[in-house]
Parts: sequence; structure tokens; C-alpha cells
Amino acid sequence: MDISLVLSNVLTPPILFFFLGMLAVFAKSDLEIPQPIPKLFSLYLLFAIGFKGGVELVKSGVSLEVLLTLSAAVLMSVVVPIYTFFILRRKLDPYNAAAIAATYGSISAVTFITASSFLQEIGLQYDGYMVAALALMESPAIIIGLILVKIYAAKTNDQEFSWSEVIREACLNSSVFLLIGSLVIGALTGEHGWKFLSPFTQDIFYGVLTLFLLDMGLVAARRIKDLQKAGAFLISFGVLVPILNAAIGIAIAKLIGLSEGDALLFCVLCASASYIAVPAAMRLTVPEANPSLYISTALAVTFPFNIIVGIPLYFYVIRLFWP
Amino acid sequence: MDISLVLSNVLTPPILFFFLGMLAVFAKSDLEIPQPIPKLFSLYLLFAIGFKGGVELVKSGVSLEVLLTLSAAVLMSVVVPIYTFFILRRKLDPYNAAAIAATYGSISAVTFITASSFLQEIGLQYDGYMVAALALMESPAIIIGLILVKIYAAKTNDQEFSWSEVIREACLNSSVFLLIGSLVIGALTGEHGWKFLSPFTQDIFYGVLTLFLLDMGLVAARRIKDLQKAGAFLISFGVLVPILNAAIGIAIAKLIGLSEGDALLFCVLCASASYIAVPAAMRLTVPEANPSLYISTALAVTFPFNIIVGIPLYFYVIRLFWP
Amino acid sequence: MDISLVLSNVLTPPILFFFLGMLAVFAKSDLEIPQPIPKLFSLYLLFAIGFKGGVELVKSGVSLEVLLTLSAAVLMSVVVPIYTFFILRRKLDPYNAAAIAATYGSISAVTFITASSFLQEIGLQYDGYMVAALALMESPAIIIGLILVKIYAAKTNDQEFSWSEVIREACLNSSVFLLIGSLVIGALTGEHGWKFLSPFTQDIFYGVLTLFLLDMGLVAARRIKDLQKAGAFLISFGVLVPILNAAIGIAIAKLIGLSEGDALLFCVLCASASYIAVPAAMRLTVPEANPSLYISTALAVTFPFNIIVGIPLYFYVIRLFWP
Amino acid sequence: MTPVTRMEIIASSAELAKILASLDQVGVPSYTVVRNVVGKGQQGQVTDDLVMSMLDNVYVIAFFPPDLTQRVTEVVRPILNKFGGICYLSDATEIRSTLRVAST
Amino acid sequence: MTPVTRMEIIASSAELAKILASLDQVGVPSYTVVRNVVGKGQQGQVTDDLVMSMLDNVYVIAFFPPDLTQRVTEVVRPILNKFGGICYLSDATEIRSTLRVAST
Amino acid sequence: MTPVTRMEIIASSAELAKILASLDQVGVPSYTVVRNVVGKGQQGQVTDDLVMSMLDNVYVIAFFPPDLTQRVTEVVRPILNKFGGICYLSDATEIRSTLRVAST
Ligand SMILES: Nc1ncnc2c1ncn2[C@@H]1O[C@H](COP(=O)(O)O)[C@@H](O)[C@H]1O
Ligand SMILES: Nc1ncnc2c1ncn2[C@@H]1O[C@H](COP(=O)(O)O)[C@@H](O)[C@H]1O
Ligand SMILES: Nc1ncnc2c1ncn2[C@@H]1O[C@H](COP(=O)(O)O)[C@@H](O)[C@H]1O
Ligand code: NA
Ligand code: NA
Ligand code: NA
Repeated sequence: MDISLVLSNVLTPPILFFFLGMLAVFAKSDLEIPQPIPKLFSLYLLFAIGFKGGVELVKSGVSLEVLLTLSAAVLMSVVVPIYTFFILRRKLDPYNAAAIAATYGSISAVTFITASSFLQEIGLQYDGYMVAALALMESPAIIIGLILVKIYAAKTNDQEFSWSEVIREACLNSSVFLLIGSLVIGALTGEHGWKFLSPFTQDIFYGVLTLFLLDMGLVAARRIKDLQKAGAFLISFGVLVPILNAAIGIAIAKLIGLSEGDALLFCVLCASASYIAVPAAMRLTVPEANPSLYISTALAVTFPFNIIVGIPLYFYVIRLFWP
Repeated sequence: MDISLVLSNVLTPPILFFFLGMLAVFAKSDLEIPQPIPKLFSLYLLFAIGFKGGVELVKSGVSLEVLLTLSAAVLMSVVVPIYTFFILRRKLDPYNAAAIAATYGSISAVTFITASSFLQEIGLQYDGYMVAALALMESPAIIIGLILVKIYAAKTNDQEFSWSEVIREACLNSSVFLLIGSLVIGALTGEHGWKFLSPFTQDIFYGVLTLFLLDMGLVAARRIKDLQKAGAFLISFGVLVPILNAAIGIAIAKLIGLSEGDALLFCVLCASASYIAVPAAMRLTVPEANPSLYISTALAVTFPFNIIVGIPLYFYVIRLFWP
Repeated sequence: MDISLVLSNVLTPPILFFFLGMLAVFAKSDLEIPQPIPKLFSLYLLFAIGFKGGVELVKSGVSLEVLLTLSAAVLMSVVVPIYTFFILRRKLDPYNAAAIAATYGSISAVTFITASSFLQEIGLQYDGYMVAALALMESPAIIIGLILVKIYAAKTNDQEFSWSEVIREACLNSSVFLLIGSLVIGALTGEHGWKFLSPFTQDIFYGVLTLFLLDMGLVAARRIKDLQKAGAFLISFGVLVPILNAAIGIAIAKLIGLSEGDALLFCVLCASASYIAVPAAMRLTVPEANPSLYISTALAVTFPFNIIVGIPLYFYVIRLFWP
Repeated sequence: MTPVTRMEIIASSAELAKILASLDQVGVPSYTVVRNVVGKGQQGQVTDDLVMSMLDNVYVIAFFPPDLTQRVTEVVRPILNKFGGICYLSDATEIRSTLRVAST
Repeated sequence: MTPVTRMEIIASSAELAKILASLDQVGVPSYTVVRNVVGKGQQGQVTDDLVMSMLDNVYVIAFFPPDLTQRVTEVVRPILNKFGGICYLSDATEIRSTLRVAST
Repeated sequence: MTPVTRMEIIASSAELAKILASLDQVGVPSYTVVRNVVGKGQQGQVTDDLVMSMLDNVYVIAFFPPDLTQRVTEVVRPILNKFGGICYLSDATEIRSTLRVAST
């Protein structure tokens, strides 16, 4: 594998600031980014990526390729939690297995954004509708996770299980809502809206992403001590399952005939795990599961793996198979 | 009335994100923008609009037109609370009547900013000194409100009523202070300051406004249930009085001979009601009035009405009467 | 001294907004910028200045001039606390004397940034490696301050004095850490990173600085009443010592052969006093000293003096001596 | 100087709406909420460094007449069964201000 | 282990300065303030979703010697007359740290 | 309805880690932390308007069995010697929720 590819990913400000954040924790610096500053960054990123996606979706139109990609995305977010559940059940109780499975079926918006910055830096195009795929992959995984709990965990306590609440939580949690809302508004206002908003949503985007990754580095490093609880099984899970999912993702992308850029984004969606939306939903609907397990595996193992090694690795493989 | 005019106002990112915010509340999404993020946006908007106004005021100079406009603005902020007070007294006690009257005599900076974005989008000029009118209309309304309380409410309790405190609160509350301060600094530093600040105060302005309106949508929708307490009287008041004030505003603008753009801004100032500065002042000086009445009428009725229907409606009327 | 020079410094948005902040406090306006908004600004400024410094450092390379400047910077941050300690001891106990001495040996990043904006406005170049000097001057002063305490204060209580903790606090406190981290990343990513980050780190920099100085004005004015405790001795100290240090700084700059721009930045580093990093470190390591003394002298006397009078004054002197 | 019961609840912010509704329902319409508190309990550490604030705690304080204590306890207890959280009671004395400016 | 009185005041943030000045005046120079709390009371719901923070509450806690109780009560009560707000007392025990590093 | 001791500590945020470690060590593993509180005490006014938050206070609340009181006090007291800060105890009653969903 081309080492310069890894370097050209690692030697970018966002990734280096992620390391700086981790280093701050390990070196016991008192650097911290207090709430709600990270929340502001994250609102901004979802808003900007959604809006841009909408504007470009309307430019490119809805072709067969688009429909195929979106269906494949939803399919992956259904299949991944099911197969990973059975892997996880070998070591974990059904609650924790289902919660972690849902996490990996869903996606990490920041991983996606980092991959799109990577493409931008190496000067490769990608399509706006990939953001729609991003938005569509959050909810199904949550619902599948809960169905798994319903089937495999004999609930003994009298907690009623409200499906309407579950669906609402899955489809209306703030990330999904803001992302889809911005996408729709981007599509409605098109080029005209873009002209007015792009100095905000486009020009300073990379800078906000960089600061946000500094915070993610701080947060991920603080979670690393939780990994002891997770143990070797979950740590290997957090590296191997993304690679497997990325491989499936690349195969699907090839089948549909996506461009190199879109293929990278698609496989990054498959490979990434949610550490925001799904944990919030799981905390509400499967309180029996241990949050430190599903958050720290996704955040302290899979997220760094994907943004540091995964993105250039998957791209290297794509380069091999694309003409 | 030209439907495309309404659409060209409604189909802009700021208005659509306002709707998205309302939708989030109605759909029970957990989307929220925690403090002090909205406060940051609001500081930024006042800072940017004031600074720009100052720079342009000094460019255009202080003509007779400017003086006439500013006098008319102050006059409206004195007259409106007086006449609305007597309308409101028919249903409400003097405390609440005076507080609501003051609210409508004052202005909403965000409505003004939205109207100026509307003008910018349809490519119409407006003058910088309109920001001075904006700044001048906050304080008189507060003072008139308190004079009305003093005259019509037989205060029985021994609370002393400190005029110096009232004037300070009216003239030095944070919005007025920041707006006037930025205006003066804009005038002092002129083109030179503009060159350095405009990437911040101009280029990303529209984006910050959009995110702020997302928050305003959330807040306005949460206030809607308070409207039950307000009842049909206050709801109609919140729609009809702005229309009436806008009509008076348009007539004055015609008399003075303002341009179309300035006429729109002037009538939007007359039509809008304060939901930040005046409520804060009233809470301090007329604690007998019920904040949920004056805040929710201004915020959940008049504000959405103005930014969605009012701005294009008033503009349509102006188009009819201007050559 | 050329009065237009003072005016061209004072009549800039950052300085005028600093005055506006002070005015808000004196006029008892309720304007305030709640935490963590100022923290966001300060993170941003350190990030942006560090990153830019790194990019330019790598462009210019490490020459003898660079090494001489950095050594002189470290030397000043060692010498200043020692000589000022003996001045301060005439009126203060060793704890307070050492804490204030450390404060003046260290630097104020915002004063540095204001000086670099001043240069930018009058169109004068300065070199990126000056940011490295900024970063190197924070820690030594803290360590010297603690050594002075160790030597001159007979510690009677059994508090153990952990040197490893002291060094960590001196070298890894959040400002130093973020500044050096951003500098290194700027150097690593160079022009390529700059292209993507500069709309964020460069274009809106001046605007964020302006808003931050508004907050600094608020904070400094609130501290002014603390100056009563400090008394005439500390107030004169807060004006005279910066002038003396600036003079030494200018002499050194002349000796090394720095350009006019770099000379101004170097002497501003010598003249400024820390009100963030060092106070935090002193609060932790010399709890016997009174924070209101060292914070208010640095913040309410030296900081305003430097940014209003000092910068143009020092520059005037530099102009006299440079060809 | 009336004696009252002081109740403190610390629970996941996800349960805030439910807790306040229950208090209302049994006749405790007044309360104070401190948000974004963190802590450690049986369920482990609660921090708020993640972006979505779903995972932090709220601290609810309510003062009410002692005779309500049992009903309040009954209604709060089951809510804490799901996500954990704690509830403590203590005694306090109320300083009523004699004259309240009528607001409506 | 000295017995002390624990006073809790929850009131509009607009009154904070006045409350702290009164405490000072009657000899209670030490207190803690938790800002941005929200709640519900006789005056209705207090939220902080509006931009200007004038409308939220503050939570003031002060511990002081029991014999001050009456004077403190007298001075706090009238302040709460204007905007509402509450004040409760309870008993507590102070754990004084024996050795305080002299600061000035 | 078990009787418990309620401990409140208000101290510089710089000491938070040390305080929590000490509580843990003597068998008080549960607590709640309200950050960014401000106040005034023997060491003077504490505000949080400076950029780095090193200078504000934290408010730690912990409930524990009364028989731990002495050990807890002993371990907390010396920490407060350095930067000041206060510690008060009072009595409270615990409302244990009978059924806790086992999480691990
Ligand atoms: N004994 C205690 N004292 C103070 N706070 C507690 C205590 N036990 C639990 N908490 C708080 O309540 C939250 C939930 O508790 P738990 O359900 O036991 O995990 C914790 O995160 C703490 O903030
Ligand atoms: N019984 C109570 N228990 C706890 N907090 C209360 C209580 N009553 C009032 N409060 C708080 O005090 C504020 C003002 O109360 P009031 O003047 O009754 O509206 C409310 O917004 C609540 O935050
Ligand atoms: N009597 C008291 N009542 C409430 N809070 C206090 C009291 N004394 C001190 N504090 C708080 O504890 C902090 C440190 O206290 P001290 O060490 O006395 O300066 C102060 O800043 C206050 O927030
Ligand atoms: Na995935
Ligand atoms: Na008006
Ligand atoms: Na210095």
C-alpha cells in the first residue's frame, strides 16, 4: 500500500489536530473545549453538509444510480446490525450485543465528513446525494437493534415498550432531523441559496472540522481507559468489523458502478459506527445495556481507526479495482 | 398579490430554517440549540448590522432625509404604545396592557435583518442609516410603557419607582448598547475598518442569520402553547396591529420620499414587536405584568407573521405606490 | 510623538470595541458575553495564530536570526521575573511578589495579536517565527516564579512541592499546549494546509479578535475596582515595568538586527504580562498569593496600557532608531 | 416559618420531562432544575463531553408540604427504576415573603 | 463540627446583586451561586431559551451561624416580594478545615 | 427510607479530581458535581469571567451512610487546607427505588 497515501491523509490539519487532542489527554494538559462549543461545531457541520448535499442532489437529479445507492445504504444499515449481533452474542448478553450492533449498523457523520475532506484535498469529485445515504443510515440500525432486543431478550420487567416512541427517537433524533432538514432546504433553495450561504457553509467548513476533531481527540482519548472494560474481544471487533463492512461496501459500490469518490464515501458509511445518535437512542430505549461499552468501542477504537488508517486503506483498495 | 414574491421570500434558507425549527418542536424531535449559542449568534448579528450601518451612515452623510426618517422612527415608537395601550385596556389590566404596548412600540432586530436579507436577495439597495432608526426605536417605547403604568395603574405597594433606573434600563440594555456602540465604531473607522472586518461581519452574516432563525423557530414554536392563555383577542392583536403599523409606516415613508428599500425597512420597524430588549426591561420594571403574555404574542404570533407574510406583503404594497 | 500613530492604532475596531466593553461596565449596561463564548474566541485565536506562525516558520526556515530571537525571548522571560521580584519585595510578601513577577515575565497572547493586527493595518511585514517566541515565553517565567518562592519564602506548612507537577503545569497548560501544537501542525502541513484553513484562520480572524476585545474590555473594567487593593505602588509598577521591558526589548531587537515589524512584536512580548496562563498556574502552585493582585494589575493596568498607548509608543521609538 | 420537605432528585436528563410531570400530578407544581450536572453512581460515571447532551444528569430540587411526602415518593420511585438516579428527602423551613405582588 | 444554618434562595437573576448585597450587609459574607437554573413556581415557568438571560433564575446557597438567622430572613424577605422567588432554611454541620493557609 | 448523611463541598475546580479520588478511596463512590459555580468566601470573590476556567468553583454533593461520616471528613479536610473551600453535613432520608434494572 502506498505509504504516501496514508501520509497525505494523516498530514492534514484535521487528523493532526485529532492527534493533538489525544496527546493533550495523555500528557495531562488541561486543554478542554467545554460544552456547548462542541455542540455548536456539530450543529454547524451537520447543517453545512446537509445543505451542500441538498444543493448538489438537485443539480445532479435522481437517477437510477442514486436510487440504487440509497437502497444499498438502507440495506447495509439493516444487515450489519443483524450479522454483528450474532458475533457479539458469543461474548455478550443480548442487551449489550444489540446496542453495539445498532451502533455499527449506523454511521458516523464526522468520519464521512473527514473522508469528503480527504477527497477534496486530493482533488477528487463526489456526489451530493451521498449525504442522503448518510441521513438514511441512522434510523434503520436503531430500529433493528430494538427488534433484536425484543426477540432475544426475555424482558421480565414491566417496562412498556412503546414502538411509536422508538420510531420517533430513531427518525427524529436531532442529528437525523437537522441533516435531513438541511438537505431538503438545500434542495429547495438550490444555487440561489448556495450563493448566499456558501461563505458560511463552505469556506470556513474545513476550519470548523479541524477544531471539532481536536475536541474528538480529547474525547476519544478520555474514553480509552474504558476500553479495559471492553476487553480484547471488543477491541478487535472495533477494528475487524469496519474492515469487513468496508470490503462489502466496496463490492457493492463496484456493482452499482459508483465513481471512485462516491465509492470511498459509501464504504466509509458502511465501515463507520455511530457514537452520537445511536448511543443517545440506546440509552433511552435499552437502558439495560452499558453505555461505556458501546460508546467507547465506537469512539475510541473504530473512529480513530477509520479516520487514520481506514480512509487511506479503503481508498487504496478502491484504486486497485477501479479502472 | 404576486405569489412569486411570497415564494421568493419563503423559499430562502433563513425562513425555511425557521420553519424547520418549528417543525422540530411539533414533531417532538430533540433538536435544541443550548445557551449561550443563540446568545453568541445574537451578539454577532447586532455587532455586524450595527457596524455596517455605521460605515454606510458615514458614507452617505446626514441629510435632511436622514433626520426626517430618524424623527419619524422615534415618533412611531412613542405613538404606537400610546394608541395600542387603549386598545389593550379593553381586555387587560393596565400592567399587562402597558407591557404589551411597549413591546409593539419597540422593534425586533431579527425581523429587520430578515427584511434586509430579503432586499439583498432581490437585489435592492437600502441605506445604512436605517440601522440608526432601528437603534433609536427601542428605548422610547419602554419609557412610554412605564409612564402609562405610572398614570393608569394606582400603585398600592410601597415599591419605589426609580426613574434613573428606568432610563438606564431603557437606554443601556445590552441590545441597544451593542447596536449603537457598533454603529458609532463603524462610523469612526469607516472604509478602513470595513476592509478588515467585512469577511467576518458581511460574508458569513447570512449563514449565522440562518442558524439563528433555526433557533428562533424552536423558541417560537415552544411558546405557541402559551397562546392559549393569550386568547383570541391577543392573537388577532398580534396580526392586525403590525399590519396597521406597517400601513402607517408606508405612508410616512412615502411622505418623506424614501426609496423602496428604505421604505420596506422602515415599515418593518413599525410593524415589528420586541421579544428581547423590551421583555427584559418590563420584567424588571413592571413585575406585575405576565411575561408569558407579552413574550408569546410578540414571538409566536407577530414575529412569524412578519417574516413569513408581512415582509412580502408590505413590499407588494410599496411596489404599488412607488413609481 | 506622532499623534496620528496613536490615532491609527486607537481608531481601529479592536481597540474601539475594547473601549466599548469598558464603557458598558462603567455605564452599568447589562451587556455581557457569557462563558464559554470568550473561551471559544480564545481557543480560536490561539489556534489561528499558532497555525499561521507554523506555516510561515517553515517558509522562512530556521536562520541564525531566528535562533537568536528565540534565545533572547527565553532569556527575557527568565530575567524579567528575577529583577521585578526584588522591586516587588519592597512592598509585598514573597508569595505575592513572586506571583506578580512571573506574570510580567510571561506574555499576553492578545496583546501580541493586537500588535500584529496593528502591523497588518499599517501594511508592515513580520515573521512567522515570532509566534514561536510567544510560545516559548510562557513557561520559563512560571518556573522562575516558583523557584523564587522556594528560595525566599520559608514554607512552614507541610504541603509537598511537586516539581514534576510544576513543570507539567508550566509547559502543558492549555494556552501553551494549543499554541505550540498549532504551530507544529502549521509547520507540518505548510502551504497545503494553509490553502484549506485560511478562510477560517485568516479571513475572519480580525472579526473574532474584535469581539474578543469587546469581552476583554468588559472583564478589565470589572477588575478596575480591585485596583484599590493593589494601590499606587502596583499601578505604577503596571505602567512603568512594561515601558522598561519594552525598552530592553527594543535594544535587543536592534542588536539582533530584527526588522521593524519583528522588533515591535518582540518588544510587545517583553512588555506584556500574562493574565490567563500564569494566573492559572500561580493559583495552583502558590495558593498563598492573592489572585486579585496579580490578575488585576496585569489585566486592568498593563493590558489596556499596552494595547492603547504602548503599541504606538513602542512603534514610534522603533521608527526613530531603525533606518 | 412553615416546616416543609425538601426533595432532591438526580437523574438522567432523559427523564426530566417525566419527573416534572409526575411532580405536577401529585400536587408539587414548584421546583427548580439545575441542568448539565455530572456525577457517578451505580450506573457508572456520567460525563457531558459527548456532543448530544442526552447523557448528562439533571438535579431537581422541590420543596413541598410534609404531608405530600408519601405520594411524591410513590410517583418518583418507579421513574428512577429505569435509568437509575437518586432521590433524597430532608427537612427545611420555609421563609414565606408576606406580600407577593399579584401578577395576574 | 459547628452547627450552622443553611439558607437556599432561588430567585430571578435580576435580583442577584441585591440579594448578595443584603447578605453582606447583615454579616453573611460567604455564599455560592449556581447560575442559569430554571424552574416553576407561583410566577409560572422560567426557561432560558430566550436570548437575553434576564429571565432565568439563580440558586444561592449560604451557610452561616444560627444566631444570624433572624436578621438574614428579615433582609431577604422584602427582596422576594417584587419578583417572587423562594427562601428555605435547614440545619447543617460545618467541617472546618483546621489549618488554612493564610492568603493575605 | 434509610437515613443518610448529605455532604456538600464547594471548592476550587482545581481540586475536583483530588476530592473525588478521596471520596472514592474511603468508600463513597457516588456523587454529583455542579460545575462553574461562583461565590465568595474567606479567599475572596470567585468569578468565572476569565477565559481559562481554572478559577471557578465546583459544588459536589454526596449522600452516604452515616457511619462513613468520620472517615469522609478526615479525608476531605486536608484538601480544603490548600485552596480553601467548605464542607457541610446534614441529614437526609434516602428513597431507594426498589427495583433497579441490572445494567451489568
Ligand atoms: N450517593 C449519591 N450522592 C450524590 N449523587 C449521587 C449519588 N448516587 C447517585 N448520584 C447521582 O445520580 C446519578 C445516577 O445515579 P445511579 O443511578 O446510581 O447511577 C449519578 O450519575 C450521580 O450524579
Ligand atoms: N417549592 C419550590 N421548590 C423548588 N423551587 C421552587 C419552589 N417554588 C419556587 N421555586 C423556584 O423559585 C422560582 C421563583 O418562584 P416563584 O416566585 O414562586 O415563581 C421558580 O421559578 C423556581 O425555580
Ligand atoms: N458560608 C458559605 N456559604 C456558602 N458558600 C460558601 C461559604 N463559604 C465559602 N463558600 C464557597 O466556597 C468557596 C471557597 O470558600 P473560601 O475558601 O472560604 O474562600 C467560595 O468561593 C464560595 O463559593
Ligand atoms: Na456503519
Ligand atoms: Na414596532
Ligand atoms: Na513580558
